[in-house]
Amino acid sequence: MEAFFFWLFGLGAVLSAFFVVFPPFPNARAPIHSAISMVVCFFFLASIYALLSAHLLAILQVLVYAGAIMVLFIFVIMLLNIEQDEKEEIQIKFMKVVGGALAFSTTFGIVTRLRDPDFLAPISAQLVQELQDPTQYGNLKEIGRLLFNRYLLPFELTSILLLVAIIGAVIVAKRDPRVTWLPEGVKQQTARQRHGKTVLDSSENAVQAEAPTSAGDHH
Amino acid sequence: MTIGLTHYLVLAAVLFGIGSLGVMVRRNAIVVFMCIELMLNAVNLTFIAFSRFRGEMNGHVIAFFVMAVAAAEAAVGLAIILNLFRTRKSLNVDEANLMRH
Amino acid sequence: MEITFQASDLWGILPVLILMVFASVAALMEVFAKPDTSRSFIAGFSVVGCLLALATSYWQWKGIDGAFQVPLFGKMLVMDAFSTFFNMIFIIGAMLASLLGARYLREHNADFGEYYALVLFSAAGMGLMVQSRDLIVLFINLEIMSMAIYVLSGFVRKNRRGAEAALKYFLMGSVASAVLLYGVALLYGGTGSTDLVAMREAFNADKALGDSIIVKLGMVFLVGGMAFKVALAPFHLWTPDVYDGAPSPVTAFMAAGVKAAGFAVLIRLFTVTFGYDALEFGAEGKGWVGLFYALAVATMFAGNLAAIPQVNVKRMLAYSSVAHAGYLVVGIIVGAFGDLSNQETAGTVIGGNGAVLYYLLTYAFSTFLVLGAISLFGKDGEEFVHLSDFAGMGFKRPFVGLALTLGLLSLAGIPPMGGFFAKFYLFREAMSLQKPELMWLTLIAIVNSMIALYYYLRVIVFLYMKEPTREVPVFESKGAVAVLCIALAAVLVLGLFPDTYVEMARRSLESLALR
Amino acid sequence: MDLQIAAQAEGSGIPWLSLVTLLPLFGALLVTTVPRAHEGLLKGLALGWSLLVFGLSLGIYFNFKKDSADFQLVETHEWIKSIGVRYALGVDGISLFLVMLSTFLTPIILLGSWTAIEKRVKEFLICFLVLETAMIGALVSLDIFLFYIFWELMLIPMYLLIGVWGGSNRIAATVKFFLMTAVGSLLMLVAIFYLYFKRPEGSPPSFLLSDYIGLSLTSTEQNWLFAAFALAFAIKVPMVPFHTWLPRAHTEAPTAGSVVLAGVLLKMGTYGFVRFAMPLFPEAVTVATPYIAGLATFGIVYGALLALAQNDVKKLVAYSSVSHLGFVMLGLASLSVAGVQGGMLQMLNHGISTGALFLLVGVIYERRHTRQIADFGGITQVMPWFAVMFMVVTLSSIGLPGTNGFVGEFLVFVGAFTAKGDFDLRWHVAVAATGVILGAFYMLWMFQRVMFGPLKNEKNKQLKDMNLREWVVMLPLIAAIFIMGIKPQFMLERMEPSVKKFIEQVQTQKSVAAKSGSGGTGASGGVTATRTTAPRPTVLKTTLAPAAVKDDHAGHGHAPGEGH
Repeated sequence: MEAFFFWLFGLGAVLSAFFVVFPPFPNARAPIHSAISMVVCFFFLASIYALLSAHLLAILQVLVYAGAIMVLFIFVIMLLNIEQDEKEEIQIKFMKVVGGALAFSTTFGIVTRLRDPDFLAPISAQLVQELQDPTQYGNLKEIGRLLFNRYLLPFELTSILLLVAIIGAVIVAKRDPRVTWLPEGVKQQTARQRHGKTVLDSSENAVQAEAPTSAGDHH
Repeated sequence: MTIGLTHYLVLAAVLFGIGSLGVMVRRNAIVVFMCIELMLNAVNLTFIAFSRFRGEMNGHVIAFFVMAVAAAEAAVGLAIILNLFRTRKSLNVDEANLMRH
Repeated sequence: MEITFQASDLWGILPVLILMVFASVAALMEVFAKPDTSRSFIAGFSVVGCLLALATSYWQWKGIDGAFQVPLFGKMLVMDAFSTFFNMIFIIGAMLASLLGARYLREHNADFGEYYALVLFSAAGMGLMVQSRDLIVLFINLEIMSMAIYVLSGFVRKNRRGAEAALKYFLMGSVASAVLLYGVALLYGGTGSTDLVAMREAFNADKALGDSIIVKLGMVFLVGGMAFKVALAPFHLWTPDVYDGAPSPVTAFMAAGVKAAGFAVLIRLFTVTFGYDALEFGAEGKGWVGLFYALAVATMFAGNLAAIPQVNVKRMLAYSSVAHAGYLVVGIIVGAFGDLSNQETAGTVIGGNGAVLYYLLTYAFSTFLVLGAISLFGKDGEEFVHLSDFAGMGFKRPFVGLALTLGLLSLAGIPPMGGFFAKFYLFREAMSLQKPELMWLTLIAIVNSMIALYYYLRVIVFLYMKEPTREVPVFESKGAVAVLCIALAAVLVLGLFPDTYVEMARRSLESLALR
Repeated sequence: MDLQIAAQAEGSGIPWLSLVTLLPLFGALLVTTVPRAHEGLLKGLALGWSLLVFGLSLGIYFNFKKDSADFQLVETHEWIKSIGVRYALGVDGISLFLVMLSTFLTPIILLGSWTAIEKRVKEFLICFLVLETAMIGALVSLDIFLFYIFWELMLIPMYLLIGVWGGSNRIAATVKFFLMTAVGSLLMLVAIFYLYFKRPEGSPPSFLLSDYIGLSLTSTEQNWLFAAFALAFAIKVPMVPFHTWLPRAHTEAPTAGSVVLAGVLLKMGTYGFVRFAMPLFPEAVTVATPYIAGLATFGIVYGALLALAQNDVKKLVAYSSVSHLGFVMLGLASLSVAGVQGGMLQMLNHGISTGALFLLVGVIYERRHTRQIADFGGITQVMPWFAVMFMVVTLSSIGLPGTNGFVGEFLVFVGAFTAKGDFDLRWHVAVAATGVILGAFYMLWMFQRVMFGPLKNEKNKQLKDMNLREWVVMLPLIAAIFIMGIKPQFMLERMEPSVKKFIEQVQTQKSVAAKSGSGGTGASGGVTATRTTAPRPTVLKTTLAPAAVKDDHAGHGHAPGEGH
């Protein structure tokens, strides 16, 4: 039974992962297709977590990954309205071939090593096929216990990480009235306008405004 | 046929490989980023598989942290991508050759 | 399960806590500040925070017994001389980056207080990363550090190259994180723990485990991930674009801080955890030496040869920083020939890695000297970093020119700059074992130093010997002058009176011996 | 071993060497404080400061005990304890006059380029004073690490001197100069490391030169290490295959740069041989002597021939430097008291005469902005005093008896001819003698073409003769030429003990190596030594340097004994 589900979910995951990289329809390589495949892949992975008795993580996988993160991705994709701006079919670049070959051979190497029976030999004594108490494994209570004892510090640090990420995301993405992303000519104009404005607004930037340099003269 | 640790590890390795292949081959920043997420998921699977067959749950907690990190990365990463798109109207990583003029 | 969190543990991370508090307040200050006013006061605030953290760090340093570690938070972190030493580097880096930032950001129309918050957070992440005793804590801290740096490298949004740099660094860095994490996963599978000391005990208990494929594979991935962060060849390809595109103060902070943090982690990993003798290499040394040997040679050549044709000074510096990473690996290799827990050979570990610490210290100041000077060249989101932009600057702006020159000479390893003594000390340690393979490595490193002379000199040629071809905007900045003065003094002191600092570096390493 | 030095650390209490070494650096700092606008003040300050340094260096001279072969006026302080570096300074007969030469030439050069340097005067003066510190420091360091620091420090100001104030192709020239010398010194650094770890087990870390002399090294090690040291020094000398940077550097450098390059910097190479390369690896010296002597001889002739072909006065003088330094190296290779003393003297002579030549070339270049021989002719008619000066210096450079050049060359020949080493240098002497003749030829020919003949070129007709400043610059040099030519004893007697000690170091250790049976070379050395006793330099005995000959004689007595 386990075997059947493993193969089902496993092959599904691999296939959908593959579709992330190479979407099945040659004319539809827009990121949205990759994103959909990705969501499918996450569902398969969640099922595999469930096979591994990691029930909480299976739920989190769906909620956080398939739910939150992928929605964010899809949101950005839709927001940017990215069309097929890649002409990958034609551009088979040398580096790409090398990189692909490298990734493939590395994976192949790892898989061969993993399938080697010696691979798990040194730790085989520590492995358990059957869980001692399946009801106590992988549920919210046990993980919560670990999280707030042994892993309390990393848990707190994660909050710092999220804080940094928020600050970062805000500063990167916030639309600043002072910065424009318009074509060159318009940009210069606005830059000049801004200089004029700065002189009026704040006296300390006056020196800077007195030396009008156009933003684009370097290129 | 019993499904052992090796099966899960190989599955994870294959997913990791597909992810890295995508990073190498695809040039759309968002797709590359998705492939990175795929790699992280493969890692999570490895953690959980080891954890399951060692009969302990440290790996689960670690996978939980990895998810949190992935979420943070998504926030920053997508913001960066958004910003770049607004400046350049393209997401092709190869086109980032402004610096080589 | 008992609660492992004690209030007293907070003393052990006090400098980092100070940084975090100041960072949060700096972010808040930005929110509540009046729009369209200078944010220099946040820079000042951030410098105060750094000074406070530095003082605390120094106080910790004074209080620590050399060979002593304090486990914190249920053995998730430690506080020892090693981490304190690095903490000081990071804090100084953050301070200098803040000082440089104030005027720079105004000139480039990106005067936002978040800069200081991110710099401080990133320094805090670095500090905690070096203090980590558990791989997963290390990973989270690595992410805190990286996340802040990703954003910082695209901070000047007017600069399109900055946006690209941020994206490139972000993608590459995330791949590196994933690779590193895969390594952690395999090591966790092999040993059943992510605690460095527990892992080492597992290896010691079972030699076969230490020699097994699973551990080696994990180690290779771990090294691969870290190699990305410290830009070792062949994982260095992101460096030129990112170093060039990022604002110069951030580039300096990256080169000084991230590199130091990366090497600190490598040293801690490889002296504490992988101290076992696995594969034979040259009849002695650890199994991973061969891997590092290849990395070192490849990195030195890749960096130096690629730096030669560069006409963009920041790209050149990026490649040179790759080369410096190569020299640093030499020190780690030397350390591999000893064992900290063994009285007889502990000296080798302390010597080799001590040289790395000293090198990192001088490298941090030299980079700030060079990039601090370079950061003054530019305006409105564009930095003027082509070689020809520096023509005649040695006379037009004598102090900036002098600082740039001395910084480059320090990087090139010309006495009496700190860079010379750092290299000297490193190569001395490498030669001290009198092993042919290490002598060859030293010789390769010295040949590389010769190659490097060429491209460092070329900047000086432009500074003093060419006539300017176009008008280059160079702004005045008191903060930058302060940075240059501090860095200049430090580089000279490190070159002429290195004793105290060599002793500090050695003492830091001694603290890794116990657990 | 540092006891040997520490024992001598008595003395008058005035740290003469530190003063002379570090004062120029403080002078440079002082110059930075003067505003750029006050050009006269800047120049005056630098000149006065360098005169002060020269005055203090006289203190070294007068406190120097002439009978001692050891280092004198020694100062030692702990410096970098972690690797055993000491701040150890001292002079002996070998370095004393080179230090004097540096302090003597610096004010002359500063005065000489008073008007030649028009732009960036302040930076020029700073560079120059830093350079002076580096030169003196390298000469008086007794610690290899300290020496290396000063050695490298020399490069930077020189690099800037050529690159900033030089001629049209200055950048290529200065980069080549820097890279070649720096590459050489990095190889030396490798060798220093190697030596450092060859000291006996358990000895405290040290970089003192005295701790390195007499280390037990295998022949192969000696040869390789000697090669590394010798390469660094040979590039600096420059010996022939490595000389390519010199003519370019000389022609592109401003007058001041040329003078200091010829006057002092090149001597660092030969000095390095005497102080480091040869005493450290006596066994390798035996192997290397034929090559060194051969290259030196080749350099003498090759430099002379190239000089002959030059149309540019400065280039001519530059190639003559290659030739002259060949004499120095030949003298050193002879390993006889007379030869080494001659070589030492020749270093000083070359510093004075070539320095003077470059200054004179500078004088005329300032007036005409050309250095092509073809542009001149008949200069005697408009600049008689200049011509007289030029004549004196030319003759000194050729080695006319009565001028300094003669003494040095003659001693080198005598020394090389009577060399009692393992290697017969008589053929080299014969070939080198043609170099002297060629030297006389190209110098006089150049002199004739520039000074005599009809005054054809219109532009030359308005040339003014030397002004007061130029007189003041030249007179000390002319005086030095004659003093050293007529009464060299005051130098020779101070050099002699140290030179003897140097030869002893090289020879005895060689014979020790021979005794311990580490190869046939040492043993055959003894045999050769007995063979070459025949020609006795009677002329020299009575006329020039009695001390030197006496010693030479004594040396012969010893030689057979050493072989057994």
